[in-house]
Amino acid sequence: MVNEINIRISGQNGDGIFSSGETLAKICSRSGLVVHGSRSYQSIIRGGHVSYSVRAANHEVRAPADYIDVLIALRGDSFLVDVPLMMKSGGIVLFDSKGSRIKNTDAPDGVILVDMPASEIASRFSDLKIMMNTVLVGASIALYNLDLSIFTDLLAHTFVNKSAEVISTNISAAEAGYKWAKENVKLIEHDITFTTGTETIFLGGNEALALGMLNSGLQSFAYYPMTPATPVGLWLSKYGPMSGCTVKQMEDEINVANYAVGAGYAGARSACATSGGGFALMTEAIGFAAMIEAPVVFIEVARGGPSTGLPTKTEQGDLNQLFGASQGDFPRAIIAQTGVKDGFYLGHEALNIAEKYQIPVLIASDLYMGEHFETLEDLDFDKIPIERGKLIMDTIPEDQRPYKRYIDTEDGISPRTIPGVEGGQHDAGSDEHDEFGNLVSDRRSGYPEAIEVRIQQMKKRMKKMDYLLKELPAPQVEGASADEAKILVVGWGSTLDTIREARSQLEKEGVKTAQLHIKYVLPFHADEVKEILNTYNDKGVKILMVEANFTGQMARYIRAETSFEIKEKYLRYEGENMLPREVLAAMKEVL
Amino acid sequence: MVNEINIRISGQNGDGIFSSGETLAKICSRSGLVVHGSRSYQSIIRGGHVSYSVRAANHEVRAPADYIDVLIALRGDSFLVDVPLMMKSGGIVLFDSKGSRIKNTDAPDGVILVDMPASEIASRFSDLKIMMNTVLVGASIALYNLDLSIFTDLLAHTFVNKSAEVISTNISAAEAGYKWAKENVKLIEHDITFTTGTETIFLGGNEALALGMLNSGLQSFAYYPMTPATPVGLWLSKYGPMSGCTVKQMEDEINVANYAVGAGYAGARSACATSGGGFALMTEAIGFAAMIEAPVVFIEVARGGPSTGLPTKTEQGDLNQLFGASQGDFPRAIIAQTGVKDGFYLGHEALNIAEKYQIPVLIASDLYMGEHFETLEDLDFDKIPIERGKLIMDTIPEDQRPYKRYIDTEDGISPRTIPGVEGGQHDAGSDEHDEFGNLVSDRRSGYPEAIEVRIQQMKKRMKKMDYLLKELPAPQVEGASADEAKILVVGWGSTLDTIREARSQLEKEGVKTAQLHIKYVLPFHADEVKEILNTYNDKGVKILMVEANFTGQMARYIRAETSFEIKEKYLRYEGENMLPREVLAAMKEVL
Amino acid sequence: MTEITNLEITSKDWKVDVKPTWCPGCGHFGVLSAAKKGVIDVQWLPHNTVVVSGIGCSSNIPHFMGGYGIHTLHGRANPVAEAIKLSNPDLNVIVSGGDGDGLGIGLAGFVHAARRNFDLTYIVMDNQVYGLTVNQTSPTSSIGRVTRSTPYGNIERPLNPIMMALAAGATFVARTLSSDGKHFQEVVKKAMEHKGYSFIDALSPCVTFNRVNTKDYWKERVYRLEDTDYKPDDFMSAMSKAQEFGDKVPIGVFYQEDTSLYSDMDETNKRVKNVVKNGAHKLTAETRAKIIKDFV
Amino acid sequence: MTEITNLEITSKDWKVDVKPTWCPGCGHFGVLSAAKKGVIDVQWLPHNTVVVSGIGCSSNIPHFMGGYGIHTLHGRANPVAEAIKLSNPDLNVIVSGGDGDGLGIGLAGFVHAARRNFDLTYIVMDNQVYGLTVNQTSPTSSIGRVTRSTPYGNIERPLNPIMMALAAGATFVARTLSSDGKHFQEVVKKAMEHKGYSFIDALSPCVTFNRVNTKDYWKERVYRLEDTDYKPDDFMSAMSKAQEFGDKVPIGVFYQEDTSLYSDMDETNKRVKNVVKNGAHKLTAETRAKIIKDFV
Ligand SMILES: Cc1ncc(C[n+]2csc(CCOP(=O)(O)OP(=O)(O)O)c2C)c(N)n1
Ligand SMILES: Cc1ncc(C[n+]2csc(CCOP(=O)(O)OP(=O)(O)O)c2C)c(N)n1
Ligand code: SF4
Ligand code: SF4
Ligand SMILES: [Mg+2]
Ligand SMILES: [Mg+2]
Repeated sequence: MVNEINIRISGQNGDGIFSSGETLAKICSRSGLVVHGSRSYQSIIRGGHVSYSVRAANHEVRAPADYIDVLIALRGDSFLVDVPLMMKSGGIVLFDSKGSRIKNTDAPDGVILVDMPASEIASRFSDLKIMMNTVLVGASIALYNLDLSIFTDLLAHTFVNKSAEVISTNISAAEAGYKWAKENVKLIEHDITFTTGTETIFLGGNEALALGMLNSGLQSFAYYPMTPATPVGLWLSKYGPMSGCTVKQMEDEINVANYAVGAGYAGARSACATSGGGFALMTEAIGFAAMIEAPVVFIEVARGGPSTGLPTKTEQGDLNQLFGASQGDFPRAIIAQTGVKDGFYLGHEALNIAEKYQIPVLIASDLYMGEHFETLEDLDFDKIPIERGKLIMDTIPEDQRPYKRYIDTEDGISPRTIPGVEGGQHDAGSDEHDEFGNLVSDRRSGYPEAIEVRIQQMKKRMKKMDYLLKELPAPQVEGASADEAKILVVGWGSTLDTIREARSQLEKEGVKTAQLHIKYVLPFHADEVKEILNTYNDKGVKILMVEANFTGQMARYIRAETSFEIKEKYLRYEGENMLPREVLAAMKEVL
Repeated sequence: MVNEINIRISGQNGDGIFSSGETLAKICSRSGLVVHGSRSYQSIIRGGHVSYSVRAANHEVRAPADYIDVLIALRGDSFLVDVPLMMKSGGIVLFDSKGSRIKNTDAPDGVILVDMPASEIASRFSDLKIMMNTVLVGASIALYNLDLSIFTDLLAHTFVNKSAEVISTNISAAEAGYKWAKENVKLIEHDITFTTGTETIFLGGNEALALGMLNSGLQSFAYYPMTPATPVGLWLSKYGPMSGCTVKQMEDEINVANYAVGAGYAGARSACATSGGGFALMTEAIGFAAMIEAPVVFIEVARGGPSTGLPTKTEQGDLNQLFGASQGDFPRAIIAQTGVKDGFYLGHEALNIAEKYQIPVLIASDLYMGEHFETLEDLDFDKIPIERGKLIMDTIPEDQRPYKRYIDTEDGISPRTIPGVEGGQHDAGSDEHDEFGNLVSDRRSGYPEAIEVRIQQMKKRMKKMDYLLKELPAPQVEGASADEAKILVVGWGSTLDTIREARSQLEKEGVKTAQLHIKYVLPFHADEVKEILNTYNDKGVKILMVEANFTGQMARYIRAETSFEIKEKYLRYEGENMLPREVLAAMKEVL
Repeated sequence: MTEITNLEITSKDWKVDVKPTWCPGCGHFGVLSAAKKGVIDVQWLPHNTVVVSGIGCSSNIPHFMGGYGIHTLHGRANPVAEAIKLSNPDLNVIVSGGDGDGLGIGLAGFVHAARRNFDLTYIVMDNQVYGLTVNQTSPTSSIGRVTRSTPYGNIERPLNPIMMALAAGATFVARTLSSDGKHFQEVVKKAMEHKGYSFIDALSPCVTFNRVNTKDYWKERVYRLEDTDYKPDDFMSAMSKAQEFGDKVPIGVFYQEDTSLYSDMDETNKRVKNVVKNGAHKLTAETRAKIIKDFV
Repeated sequence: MTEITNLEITSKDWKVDVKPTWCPGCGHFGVLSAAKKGVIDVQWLPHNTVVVSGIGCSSNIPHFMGGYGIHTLHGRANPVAEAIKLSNPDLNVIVSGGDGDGLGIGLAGFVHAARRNFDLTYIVMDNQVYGLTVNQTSPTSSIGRVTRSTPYGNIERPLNPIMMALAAGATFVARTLSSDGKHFQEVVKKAMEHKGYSFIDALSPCVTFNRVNTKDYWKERVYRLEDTDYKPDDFMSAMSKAQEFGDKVPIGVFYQEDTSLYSDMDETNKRVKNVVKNGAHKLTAETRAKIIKDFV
């Protein structure tokens, strides 16, 4: 008896895998389940081998599944990739040996091979190859006894702009697949309860960020296409104009970043997004934003590096790059997205921090984080207010002119005027400047007075980091106390839920575990983290760092901030999504 | 009685300060002295206030002087900048109140003001304003009783392409200044011995790097002008062609970096240089070089940041940027230039490491390092042989075709063919690839076999770091042992000699000191450094980090590598050259 | 020049305390003074005007102009200006910088801003040299020029800025001379009045480093298109005129065309006009519902 | 086409095992096959030839060509190619990539390589779309095009690659069509034979994402300049021809000119010819002495 649905559909790029997978996911969502959807694909437009995995349950499923129970195999290569890596005894493979010309069907012992005449069934309704997917999706949901009408409703919704015939053909194909499975395959025993009526939003990590920002009054977004960050821009291209957000695809990432700084300077709530290589090109502008104290959010959705690397695979390999972006010392925030829903709120938070502190805020995400999908129950659109900080829109009184845009203050934040505000004119310069914004780099530098100005402005800018740190919540341990825990797993960003799930598997085996997860990377709660690590370490608790890069960038970061060296590390860098069972194995190895 | 010459000439940009200063420096050099020359200037072409300081002695003088003994003040602002910051009782200011229209001559007690009719004297020989400099330089060397003929020889040498009249006019002016000083000013008592006959090369830190690289068979250099790195390119533009090195000014730093990678790939010993903001634009190409395993040297001469910052001032603020350059994990070396002569040998070493390990080598320098000048006694042009590593120039045997460019080896280094080598054809791709260079990012990624390839290639590349570390010398403590020392000063890069001098001042006061200086930053001798720090710390020796940036980037780096937190820090970020007396004061504060 | 009566905005409004740091005699002074007259001619309010620049001697101009200024990174003035204009189309935006800044490191930004027809006035202060970095060749340096980067003489054929602007799709393309204040003022006024991307190649001699392309050099060669029967309404004629760059160097407006502005066509601007003035706000219930329905 | 007798280098020499990963029917196949024929027509040895590309569907071409290949970063093929050519002028260097790669992110590199007249053959595989990133507008996308980045239609006027190449100073400028194998082969051969910077705008439809500029779309519009009395020896005629890009689209050579090559004028190359072959060596005593005397 299982308590989860775990279906994957796989085949070539061009087979319509993603849309079929999404349909499966939405059927589950509309059946009242918590759903997790994830994709695997390659840097090729047609051919290759791609998949979409759906995991759904009544309980929280926020990590990729360890195994697939039902594989819809559209191509022979499904038996080379998905079956050996992801299936075990009891799993079912739905395939059409004839229609898909699949010869080799090697599978682990106990995997049930269901050779279904899907192509032949589909051909009864349409000549379109894609109809076979509909038949197979129909069959797969039959195995779980999901309600067919949810599927057919969804088809009607999907093809709402097509002819009635298209809709009815699809529905017939779905029904036929459903029927065939019910008649020919032993259904899966499960104790999942299906409900209908709730409409839960099903969104990717990237899109959740975009939605969050848009709900937080985003006014300007710029981007240049780069996997896996592109969806943020594409989503906003469509929905941004509906809510007063301009969206601009630029000619390259340098100009994206500078555009974003320009928008922030002009008074728009501004953000941009890219991945590692594009971010490399953006770095110069990040120091620029900090220097002119323009608020901007930079989203970095990392993929497999180095260089062009594995553009469609995931990695948490860009932390060093984020920390080292641009020359010199300047204030910046780095925040790692830890979940899809977290992304929605983070969108608000990042824009608020950028505007309140007038600094660049860097969001660290990754391909897994950005491109997997979850149902988002109970999104609160009013939870986080729009905060714009010390933004002056009113005319500046005569006695405050010329305006001291970079006036030194207690918290380092100077009241900001934007073009259009009368009397607030000043120069925002990337050179070092005085309180008015006038340069000290040209004829004044080296003079005693200019040296003072320099020191003042450096301190002023850096002060913001102290104030920001106080505002951010310190990380806390989840799980067992240092007295009880056998292991403390440390992670950051996208692995939050995967580690949680691995821990809960271990807990089921009777081992008490704990977890420390880093979301706010810079400024860093060094004291608190050090305290936690030392407390657990002193009690003999094993400490394991889990992250998806070769060198253990976060472990090194933590050591730099706390002196605490996490010796045991589970490091992943081959690009595939990290699975709970893999983390579990790593935990067991340490114990 | 002094044992050093310390002269500064200062005035407006456009007054010919640098060439007069250089003349002074060369007079000292040709008088058999060890010479240190340093400049101060601003981001402005005419006006402002600039200076050139010459320090010379029979002993080693490798740091900027703490004080000036003789100031040639060409402008009133010399009394606002140089006098208050750099002069003390006994110092002499040579100026011409009438000729330079200087009114305010405030100076600390005991400073001797010599109001000299330099302009009037100069006008006897020429209408050119610049002739006044010659007169004043003549006067200043008279104060030390330097040999006038060395100056006049130098003038003849300098104006070798001008008319005999130009030469004789200059010589007459020099003589007149010399004579005036002898007659009107009390000469400086010193015990410096002057010798003649030796011709010691007098070079800047940037040019020393360039000369070293050229002597090490540099074949390709690319750059885009950016202070303070430009001199490397300008020097090579002139001298490169004499020794078979192509030099290319590109349209921007992105293309400089990619050009440099292309040249390295093509089989040229290749380098490029820039400063912080330009380096930000180069970062993407650094990961590219590592991925295709092309040898390239990237020189980063840091200036005051963040952003455009203080473009003519010094800072060691780009370490984070060097370490975090480009996305993902890949092998790279970071080496900090620690002196002018060190730069000469580093030029060889960096090219050798780049070619032997087929990796990008980043040289960390800074404005002070690159733009100060020293006499280089006993340069050994044959000390370091040219090493090109596993570079294959011969036709590849049939049985090795197609060629495995990225074959996995013990040390991670694969024998490299370059275009033109028959049978060595392969694709060098920035995507992840197999041993042949064929992509695994497109149709293959995600297949079990491709996952293995990815792991193999990541490990192969990163292995080089282990081998490289073994080859590099570990840092060693200079000075007193842990049992004797009261303080251990930790520094990196350009501050080596300044710290040395501060230590020797303290030693003169009877305090035993030690120094740990970091040159090889990545890979890092973590064990050795940790051992040293702990040994000194355990014995109660105070440990002081000295570096020129706001956040203590090297201290943080050391902590990340060793867990050792250096709590006491002397951090400088206002841009002026660090002086021994300032380091001394910081040391005393800690003691 | 059109006489403007009842001037409301005067040079007093544009007064600023910062003195130019350029070398005495630098061509950029002429650009500054013409630009300052230009903003008054077109009656732009300083607080509604933004001067955007890159990095270089020329790029220091915002500090000397008055109004809002943003002195960006080397080569990045155009993308920053595009953002300012699209975020707040009510602002007047001037883009400025050097030949190195705009045609070297910033080339792509300039070309793409032009093809999009953003309503910007871009003045390239073209001195055929990298001034601030102390004398290297720039993309407009002539063949053979000896500079510190080319001790053996420049071997790269210079870019023709007028041709580049035309090929990029700029809808107003002109050249003028910094030492000809009156002509400059006329041209810059037209450029500011032009709705669309205006490009001005402003010949602005570097007295310190460029001993070839001096004030006199240009004076001997330039002639005014306005004094001929040239009409700036034909693209091919403009291209042809752009070829003249030897003994005779035409100044004036080469080309002007009326086409839709980027900010007018932008979907968001069409709906909300000005996002900065419109204010940052949460999704309305209606928009939220519209979006959500696509994701269930 | 000139008949080559006694072929020494044949397609066998250029055989390669890697199969193209492009979508069935992709225009880029035509480019590949013409380029493979081209290198044989001009008798280039694979080990003396380097194919340089950026990133994009098109930029995968080195892997399918044979010879040495370097698959660089997005937009960076030109500077890499310049370095290869200047380091070892005996190599034949082909630059390739997409319209996004070369005219978007790589624009400055292309323009400056062209103005320097490096001896490179640059083939832009122009499909008016960003293919590999799954359908966004590119700098050559036509107005109104709906892509994933422009759900409300493209509002940016496309760049004209031919005009851009001409304005940049390319000394060979041509357009051809990937589906016209013969024409492509002729053009690419001329480009390879040309001494100087050759630019080919290769119309190469994306069958997956671009439903507008299809094979048929071009077939209906193109005509061969070779079939007219057009002579590619006049710059202004070329500019004028470049304007034709509507119902009639000329293909063939627009412009060809003979000018000195960058690598021939380069001071180092003038002295030592080929730095890679010349080998890395220490300073000779003589050079060392010459240098040192400037620094004492
Ligand atoms: C990324 C970057 N690269 C290089 C520089 C150095 N730099 C400053 S100004 C300049 C050239 C200025 O030339 P131009 O734009 O023609 O202006 P001009 O000084 O001649 O007026 C350069 C190369 C920089 N600031 N940033
Ligand atoms: C710096 C950087 N930005 C973005 C990308 C993502 N990217 C890869 S290919 C591509 C566009 C390809 O379009 P084009 O050059 O026209 O080639 P096509 O695929 O159409 O043949 C982009 C934007 C990247 N690899 N690197
Ligand atoms: S260096 Fe040239 S461009 Fe710069 S301020 Fe002086 S004259 Fe003007
Ligand atoms: S997506 Fe377009 S350009 Fe890319 S391979 Fe497919 S057809 Fe060709
Ligand atoms: Mg210039
Ligand atoms: Mg394309």
